[in-house]
Amino acid sequence: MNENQNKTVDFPGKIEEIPGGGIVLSKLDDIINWARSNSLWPLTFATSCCGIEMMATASAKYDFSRFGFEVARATPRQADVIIIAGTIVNKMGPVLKRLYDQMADPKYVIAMGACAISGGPFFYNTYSVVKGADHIIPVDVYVAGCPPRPEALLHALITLQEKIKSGMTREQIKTKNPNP
Amino acid sequence: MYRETTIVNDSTQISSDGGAGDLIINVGPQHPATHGVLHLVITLNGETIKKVEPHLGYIHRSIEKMCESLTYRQFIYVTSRMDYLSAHINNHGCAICVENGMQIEIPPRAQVIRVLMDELTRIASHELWWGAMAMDVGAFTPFFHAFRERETINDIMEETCGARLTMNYIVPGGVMYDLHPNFQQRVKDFIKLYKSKIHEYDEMVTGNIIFQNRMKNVGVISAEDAISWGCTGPVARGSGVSCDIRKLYPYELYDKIEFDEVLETAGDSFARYMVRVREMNQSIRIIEQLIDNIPEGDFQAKTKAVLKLPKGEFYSRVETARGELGVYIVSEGGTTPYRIKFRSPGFSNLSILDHMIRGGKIGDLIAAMGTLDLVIPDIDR
Amino acid sequence: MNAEELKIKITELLPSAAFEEASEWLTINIEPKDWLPLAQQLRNDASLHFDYLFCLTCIDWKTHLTMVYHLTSTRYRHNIVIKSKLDRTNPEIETVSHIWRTADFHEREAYEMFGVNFLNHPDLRLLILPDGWEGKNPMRKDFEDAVNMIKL
Amino acid sequence: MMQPGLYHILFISAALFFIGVYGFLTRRNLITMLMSIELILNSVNLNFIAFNKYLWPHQMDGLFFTLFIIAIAAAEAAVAIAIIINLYRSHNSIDVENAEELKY
Amino acid sequence: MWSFSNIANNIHEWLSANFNPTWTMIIEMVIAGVAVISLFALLGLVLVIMERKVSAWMQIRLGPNRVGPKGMFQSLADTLKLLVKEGLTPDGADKLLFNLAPFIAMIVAMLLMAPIAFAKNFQMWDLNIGVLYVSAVSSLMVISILMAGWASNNKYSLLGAMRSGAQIVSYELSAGLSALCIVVLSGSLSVGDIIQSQSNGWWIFKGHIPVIIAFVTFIIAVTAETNRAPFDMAEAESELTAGFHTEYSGMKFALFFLAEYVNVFIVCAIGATLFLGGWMPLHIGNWEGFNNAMDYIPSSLWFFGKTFFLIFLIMWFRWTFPRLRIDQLLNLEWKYLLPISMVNLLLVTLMAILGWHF
Amino acid sequence: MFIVKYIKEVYNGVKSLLVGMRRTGYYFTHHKEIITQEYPDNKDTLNLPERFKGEVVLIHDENNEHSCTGCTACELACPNATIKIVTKFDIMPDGKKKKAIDKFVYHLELCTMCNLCIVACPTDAIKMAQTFEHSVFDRNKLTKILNNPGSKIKEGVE
Amino acid sequence: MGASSLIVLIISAIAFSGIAILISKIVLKATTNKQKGEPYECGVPTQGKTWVQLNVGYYLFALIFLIFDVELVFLYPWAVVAKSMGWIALIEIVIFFFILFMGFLYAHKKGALKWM
Amino acid sequence: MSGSTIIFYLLAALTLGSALLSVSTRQIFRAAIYLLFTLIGIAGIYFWLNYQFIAAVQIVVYVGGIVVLIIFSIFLTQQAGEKLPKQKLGRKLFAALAVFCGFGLTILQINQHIFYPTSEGAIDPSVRNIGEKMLNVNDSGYALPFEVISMLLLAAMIGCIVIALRTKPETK
Ligand code: SF4
Ligand code: SF4
Ligand code: SF4
Repeated sequence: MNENQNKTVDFPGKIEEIPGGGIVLSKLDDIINWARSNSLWPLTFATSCCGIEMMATASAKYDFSRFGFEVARATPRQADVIIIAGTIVNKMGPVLKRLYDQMADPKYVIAMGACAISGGPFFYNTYSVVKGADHIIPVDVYVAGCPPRPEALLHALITLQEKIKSGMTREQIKTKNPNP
Repeated sequence: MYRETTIVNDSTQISSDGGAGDLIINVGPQHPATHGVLHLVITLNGETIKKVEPHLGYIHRSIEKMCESLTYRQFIYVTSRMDYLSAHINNHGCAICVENGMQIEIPPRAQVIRVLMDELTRIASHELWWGAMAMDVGAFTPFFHAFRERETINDIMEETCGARLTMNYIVPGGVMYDLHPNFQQRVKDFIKLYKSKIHEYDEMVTGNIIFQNRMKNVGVISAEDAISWGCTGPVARGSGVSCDIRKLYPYELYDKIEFDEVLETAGDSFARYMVRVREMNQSIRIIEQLIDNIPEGDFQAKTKAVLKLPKGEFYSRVETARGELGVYIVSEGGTTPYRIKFRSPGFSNLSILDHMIRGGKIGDLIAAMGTLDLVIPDIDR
Repeated sequence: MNAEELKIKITELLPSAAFEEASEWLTINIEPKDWLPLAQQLRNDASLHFDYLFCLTCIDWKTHLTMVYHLTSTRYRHNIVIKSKLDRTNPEIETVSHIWRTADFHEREAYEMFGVNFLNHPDLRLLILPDGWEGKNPMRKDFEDAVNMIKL
Repeated sequence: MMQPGLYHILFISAALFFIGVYGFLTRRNLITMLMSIELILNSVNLNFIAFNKYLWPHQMDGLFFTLFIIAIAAAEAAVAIAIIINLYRSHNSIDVENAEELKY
Repeated sequence: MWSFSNIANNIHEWLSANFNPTWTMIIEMVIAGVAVISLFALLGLVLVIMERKVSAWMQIRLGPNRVGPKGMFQSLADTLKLLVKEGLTPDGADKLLFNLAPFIAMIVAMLLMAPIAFAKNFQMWDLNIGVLYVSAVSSLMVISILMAGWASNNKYSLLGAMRSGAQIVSYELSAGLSALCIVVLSGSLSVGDIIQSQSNGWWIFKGHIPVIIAFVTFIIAVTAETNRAPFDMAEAESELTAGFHTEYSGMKFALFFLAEYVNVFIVCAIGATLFLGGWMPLHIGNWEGFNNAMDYIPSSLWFFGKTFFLIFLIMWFRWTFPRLRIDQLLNLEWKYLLPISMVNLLLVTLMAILGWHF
Repeated sequence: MFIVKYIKEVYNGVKSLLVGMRRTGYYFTHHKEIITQEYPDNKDTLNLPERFKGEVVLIHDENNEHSCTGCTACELACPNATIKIVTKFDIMPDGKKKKAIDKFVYHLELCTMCNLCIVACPTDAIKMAQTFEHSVFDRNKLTKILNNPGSKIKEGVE
Repeated sequence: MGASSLIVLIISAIAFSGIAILISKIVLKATTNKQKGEPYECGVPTQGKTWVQLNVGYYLFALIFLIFDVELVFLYPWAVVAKSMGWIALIEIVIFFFILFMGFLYAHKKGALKWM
Repeated sequence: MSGSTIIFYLLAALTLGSALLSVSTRQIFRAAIYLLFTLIGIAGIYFWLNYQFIAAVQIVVYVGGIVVLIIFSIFLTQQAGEKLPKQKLGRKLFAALAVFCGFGLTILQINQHIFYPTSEGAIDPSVRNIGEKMLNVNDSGYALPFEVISMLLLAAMIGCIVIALRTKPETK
C-alpha cells in the first residue's frame, strides 16, 4: 500500500515500534479526521452557472466519486459539505443560512466561483446580489474562477480534505496562514 | 469574515390557502428536481396537485439594471451568465441587436462560425437537458452518458473560445478570436461519436416502457394555450405551434441552410421530449453542411473602439435552446444602453406550469417540469 | 398584412392612434384608456388576429413611463408595437392578462420593477423581488439603494 | 417463581381482556375503541390456545378456532375501519359523542 | 472438506468439554451474537462499496478508488464518519418514536437472519415454518418506516412513509404467492427441507415455465419490498427530497441505510434458497460424476455466489430503470403481478400433483 | 381479445426493459469505455488548451521587465473593475517625468475571465494564464499585485 | 441453536444500534441554533400543518391487502400438504381462489384498485 | 428457574405493560404502536407455547395487516397529531372500578376451578398436521370452514369497497 502512496490515501494508523516490540496506532483524532475528510457528502445545492460545472465534476469525465464525494444528499441533515455553486442573491440568503443551520455537525462550506466569493460579475451596479457568501455563512475554501473548471473544484475539495486532516479551525487558519 | 448578514430579509410568503385535507409543500429553492433555485408552492390533496405557484427571484441578479451602466462591448459577457446553457446564443442575440443598430456588416466567416457555435451549444444544452430529464424521472445512468457527449463539445468550445461554459466569444462585429486550427477535425470527430451513440438514447430512455408511461399524456398543452401563454421553443413546438425563429425570422445565414423545424402535435411531455431529441439531429445536420465550407476571410468586422448606438429602439430575436430570446435595446445615443430588456423564453414557459399540471401527481410535476427545460437565471435574469 | 394595411386597419379601429416609424415594426402610440378595447379588437379581429404577445415591458423616461407591447400574429406573421405613455407618479393601465395569458407574469414583473399598477390584474403581487420591496422600484432611473448597490 | 403453566396464561388473558374493556369504556375515539376490541379478541385467542395446549393436546380444535377468529377479526377490522373512515369523511370527526346523533 | 459446520461443531465440543451446559450455552450465544453483528457490519460495508462500484462501471466512471487500495476503505470511511456525525432530533418530532424507529428496522433485519442457511447444516435455527416466518417478520419492516415517517413531523417524510407503506404491503402478496409455489413443490416450509428437495437440481431448472414466472415475480416483488429503485417511492430523490428519512442524520440514518442493504441481502438469500437451491451445489439429475465434482466447491461459496448474483441483478435494475410513478407502481402489482402469480400458483399445483417436474 | 392484448403488453414492456439492461450491462463489462481522467494524478500530463482563460497575468521577461505603460485601457475595458492600476511618475535620466505603473492590482475573486482587457491592451502586456488551482482558505489571498517587485517597463514601449 | 437464537438476534441488534448511537453522542459535541430543529423543507419555513389527513387512495389498498393477507395465511398450510393430498387440495383451492377472484374482479370493476 | 421461565415472564410483562400503555396514552399514534407491541408479545407467547404457526399467523395478520391498517386510518383521520381529549376523571374511576371487580372475580373463578387435562398423547401442531386437518373433508376436518372463510373474506372485501366508495353525504 505504500508504493502507490500518491495514488491512495492510506489508513492513518501509523505503525510505531515500541522498544518491547509490538505496535501502537496513532491517535483517535487522526482516524476520525481521516474518515471525515474521505467521505464528504455534498448537499445538492446549485444556484446558477457554477452548478453546471459542479454537475460536470460529478459526471463521468471528472468523476469526483473517486474521492467518495458522489453521495450527493438532497437533505442537509445527511450532508457534510455545502458547495455554494453560483450567485447568492438577497432573497436566497436566508435560505442558504437556514440550510447551513440545518446541517448536522460537522459541516464544511466551499465557495465556488467568483459570485460565491465576492459577487463576482455582479459586484457593481446590482441591487440584489450578496457580495460574497461569507457574509451569510462561514466559508472554508474559496475557489476562484467564473466558472472554475471541474479540476479546480476537485482541487478545492482536496484542499478541504487537507484542512480537515490538519484538524485546524478557521481561526487557526487565519493566524497560521498556511499555503494555500 | 463571518458576520450575521443584515441586508437579507426573510422571504416567506404565506400564499396558497390550505383547505381541509390540503397539504402545502414547498418544492425548492433547494431541491434536486428544480435544477437550481425555482421555488414552487404546491397545494396537494393526497398525492394530487391542486395548485402550483412559482416563486421566482431566488437568483434575480438584476442583469437588466447592470447593463444600463455597461458599454455595448461589455454588457455581452453578462448575458452569457443569463442562460448559461446557451451562452453563445445569448451573446449572439445581443451582438445582432447592436449590429442592427450600427449597421455593421458581418464578414461571412464570422457568420458561419457563429452559426456553428450556436448549433453546438444547442446540442450541448439538449444533452444536458436529456441527462437531467432522465435523472428527474429516476434513471441515473443516462445522465453520465449524456455528459460524455457534452464534455466533447465543451472541449471543442474551450479550445476555441477559452472557456467551457460562459464564453464571451461572440462580440459585436464578429467573434473574438479566429477558430482554432483543429476545430474542424474535432467537430467531425464529435459528429462521428454522436452518431455512434445516439441509438443508445433510445435504448436506455426513449424506448423504455416505464419512461413512456411516465411521460405520455402528462402535462398536456394545447396549441392555443401554448400561444396564449407565450410559450416558445420546444415547448410550443411540442404542441404543434410553428415558432422556430430560425425559420420565421432567419437571422444569420439560417435562410441559406436547409434544416427542418421539428414539430410534434401531441403536446404532452413525451412530445416535448421527442422534439428536443430530434432537434439535436437537425443541429448535427446544420453543422455537417457548414463544417466543410467555412469561408476564408477575417473573423471580425472593423469596428470603432467605442461603440455608440444611434438614438432609437432595436429589437432582435434569436432561437436559443429554450425558445425565443428577444433583446430589446432602447438607446439614447450614448455608449451604454438606456434601457435593455431581455425577453427570456423560460419566463413565459414557466408561466404555463400551473395550468398544465393541475390534477397530476407529484411525479407528473417533476416529469413535466423537466420537459420545460427551465434555466432559472434565465427566468429571473 | 404589411405595415400600410395595418396602419389603415388600425386607424379605423382607433382613430386617435398616432403612428411612428422608430423601429422596423409599425409602432402605435395610444392613450392608456384606449388600450383595453383596442387590445380586445387586436386579439379577436379575424384579419388582425394578434394572438401572441411576445414582449411586454416598460421604459422609464425620467419624465414619464412608457408601456411597450410587442404583438405578433401566428396566423399572418405581422408584428406591431403598441406604446402608451403613463404618468410617472401613479402609473395605471388596464391589464391584458386575460387576453394574453403570458401578460400575467410580465405585468407582475413590470409592477414590481416600475411600479406600474395594472387595474383588475388577478393577483398583482411581488413575483421576483423579496418581500418588503413595495414602493421601491429598482428599474426606475432614480432608484437608490445605499446598502446593496455599489456604484462603479 | 414457579414454572409457568395454564394458570399464568389464563391470568394474562384475563388481564388483557379487562384492559381491553377498560379501554373500551374510557376511550371515546372510534379507532382507539377498535384497538381495545382487538385486545379483547386476542385474550380470547390466548385462552383457546392455552386450553388446547394444556387440556386438549390430542386435538387441534382450539388452534383452528383461533385461526378462524383471527381471520374474522381481520375482516371485522377492515369493515370497521371502512365505516370509521366513511364516518370521518362525512362528519369530520370520529368521536362517538358526535357519532351518536348520526342520522343516515 | 473445510466448512462452517465443522468449525461450529468443534467450538461446541470444546466448550461443552470445558464448561457446564449453562455456560456453554451462554458463551455460544455470545459468540453467535458477535458473529452476527460482525456479519452485519461486513455485509453493510461490502454491499455499499459493491453498489458504488457497480453504478460507477455502468456509468462509465471509475468509482471510489482513492481511499485505501482500490477504494476498498471507502465505505469504512463513510461508516466511521457517520459514526462521529451528529444525530439530531428535530424539535417538532415525536422524540420516542423518532428514536425507536431505527431500532425496529435493525431488529427486523436481524431477526430475518435466523432461518437462513449460510452453508451446509450451518443455520441458526431451521424453523419448521421457515418461509412463513420470513414473510411474517419482514411484514414488520413497514412499521418502522411508518413510524419514522410519522414521527419526523415533516411533510416529505409523511408522504414517503405513506407511499412505501402502501407499496410494501401490496408487494408482500405476490412475494408470498410466488414463494408458495416452491412450498407446494417441495411440500415443506422449512428452509432445510426446501434445500434438500433440490439436491437433484434447482427448482428453477426442474420446474419448467411456471417456476420461472414465479422467480421473476419474486424478484420484482422483493425489489419493491426493499424500496429499491425503480420502486424507491419511499426515498424518491427528485420528488420527496429523501423520503421517510429526510430528518434522520448521522448514525440513525446509517442504521436505516444498513437495514435496507441487509434486507436486500436477506431477500436475495431467500430467493437463492427457494429457487437456486441455497447452498446446494449445481446437481443435475443423476450424473454422479458431475454432482460429485460440484460437491468439491464448498457449500458456503455456492450460497454466497448465488446470493450476490441476485443482489447484482437488483442493483442492475436500480441503475438502469427510471422510477415508476406511485399509481403505476400499484397498478403493476394489482393489475399484473397479483393475478399472474395467483394463476401461476394454480399451474404449479397442477404440475406438482401430476408430477410434471423432474 | 383481452388476454392476447394483456400478454402482448407484458411482453413488449419486458422487452424494452431488457434492451435497456443490455446497454448498461455492456458498459458494466467493457471497462475500456471508461472516460474518467484522474485529475490530481494526471497533473503533469494535463495540458489545457492554450486559449483557456485561467487568470490574467502581466508578462515579465527574464530580466524582470514588462511592457505595461499604465495607460489604464484595460481598467476601462473591464466590465466589473477587476483591475486597478496605480500609476506613479518616475524620473527619467533625462529629467523628464514618465508615467509608469506602481501597482497592477488584480482582484481574482472578481474576474470573470471575459478577456476584454487582453483585447484592449495596446501593448499586449497582459495575457491569460492557464492556471486554475485558485483554492484558498482566505479570500484576501485572491487580490493580487501582478507586477513583480522591482520590475520596470521594457525599453521602447510607448 | 434453536429458539434461543431469536433472543440472541434481538439482543445483538439492540446492542449494535445502541452502542453506535451512543458513540456518536459521546464523540461529538454538537452546536445548536434556533433553526436546526425546524423541519427541513427545501430551505424555506414550512407552511400549514404537517399531520393533515391524507387522501383515501392509500387505505383502500391497505383494506384489500388485509383481505388477501388473510387468504395468504390460509394458503400456507394448504401449500404444505397440497402435493401429498393431490386432487382434493387442488379442487378446494380452486374453489377458494374462484370465490376470492370474484371479489378481486369486483374491486377492479368498482375501480377500487384505481388510484384516487 | 430456567431460561424459558424468564422469557415467559418477560413476554407477559411486555404484553400487559404495553397493553396498559396502549389504552392509557393520549397520543393515538403511540397507542397504535403500543398495541403493536402487545400483539407481538402475544405472538411471542404462542411461540413459547410452541404454536409457531399460530404465532406467525398472529404476526402476519395482526401486526402486518390490522395494525398497518389502523395506522393508515390514523393518518387519514387524525389531524395534526393532536392529543386525544382528556377523559373525565369520574368515568375513568368508574371504568377502573368495574374492571377491577370483574378481573378479581375472574381470577377467583380461575383459581377455584380445577382443570383436568386429557391423558391422551399430544399431537404436534405442525403446519403439515394443520394442513391435513384443514383440508380433509370428513367431519373431523375443517374443509367447509376453510371455504366459508373465503366467502367471509369476499363479503368483507365487497363490504369495504361499497362503504369506502360511498360518495360523501352532503350532511353538514
Ligand atoms: S461565478 Fe461566474 S459562472 Fe459562477 S455563478 Fe457566478 S457568474 Fe456564473
Ligand atoms: S478578464 Fe474580464 S473581468 Fe477579468 S480583468 Fe479582464 S476584463 Fe476584467
Ligand atoms: S496592461 Fe496594457 S492596457 Fe493595461 S495599463 Fe498596462 S498597457 Fe495599458
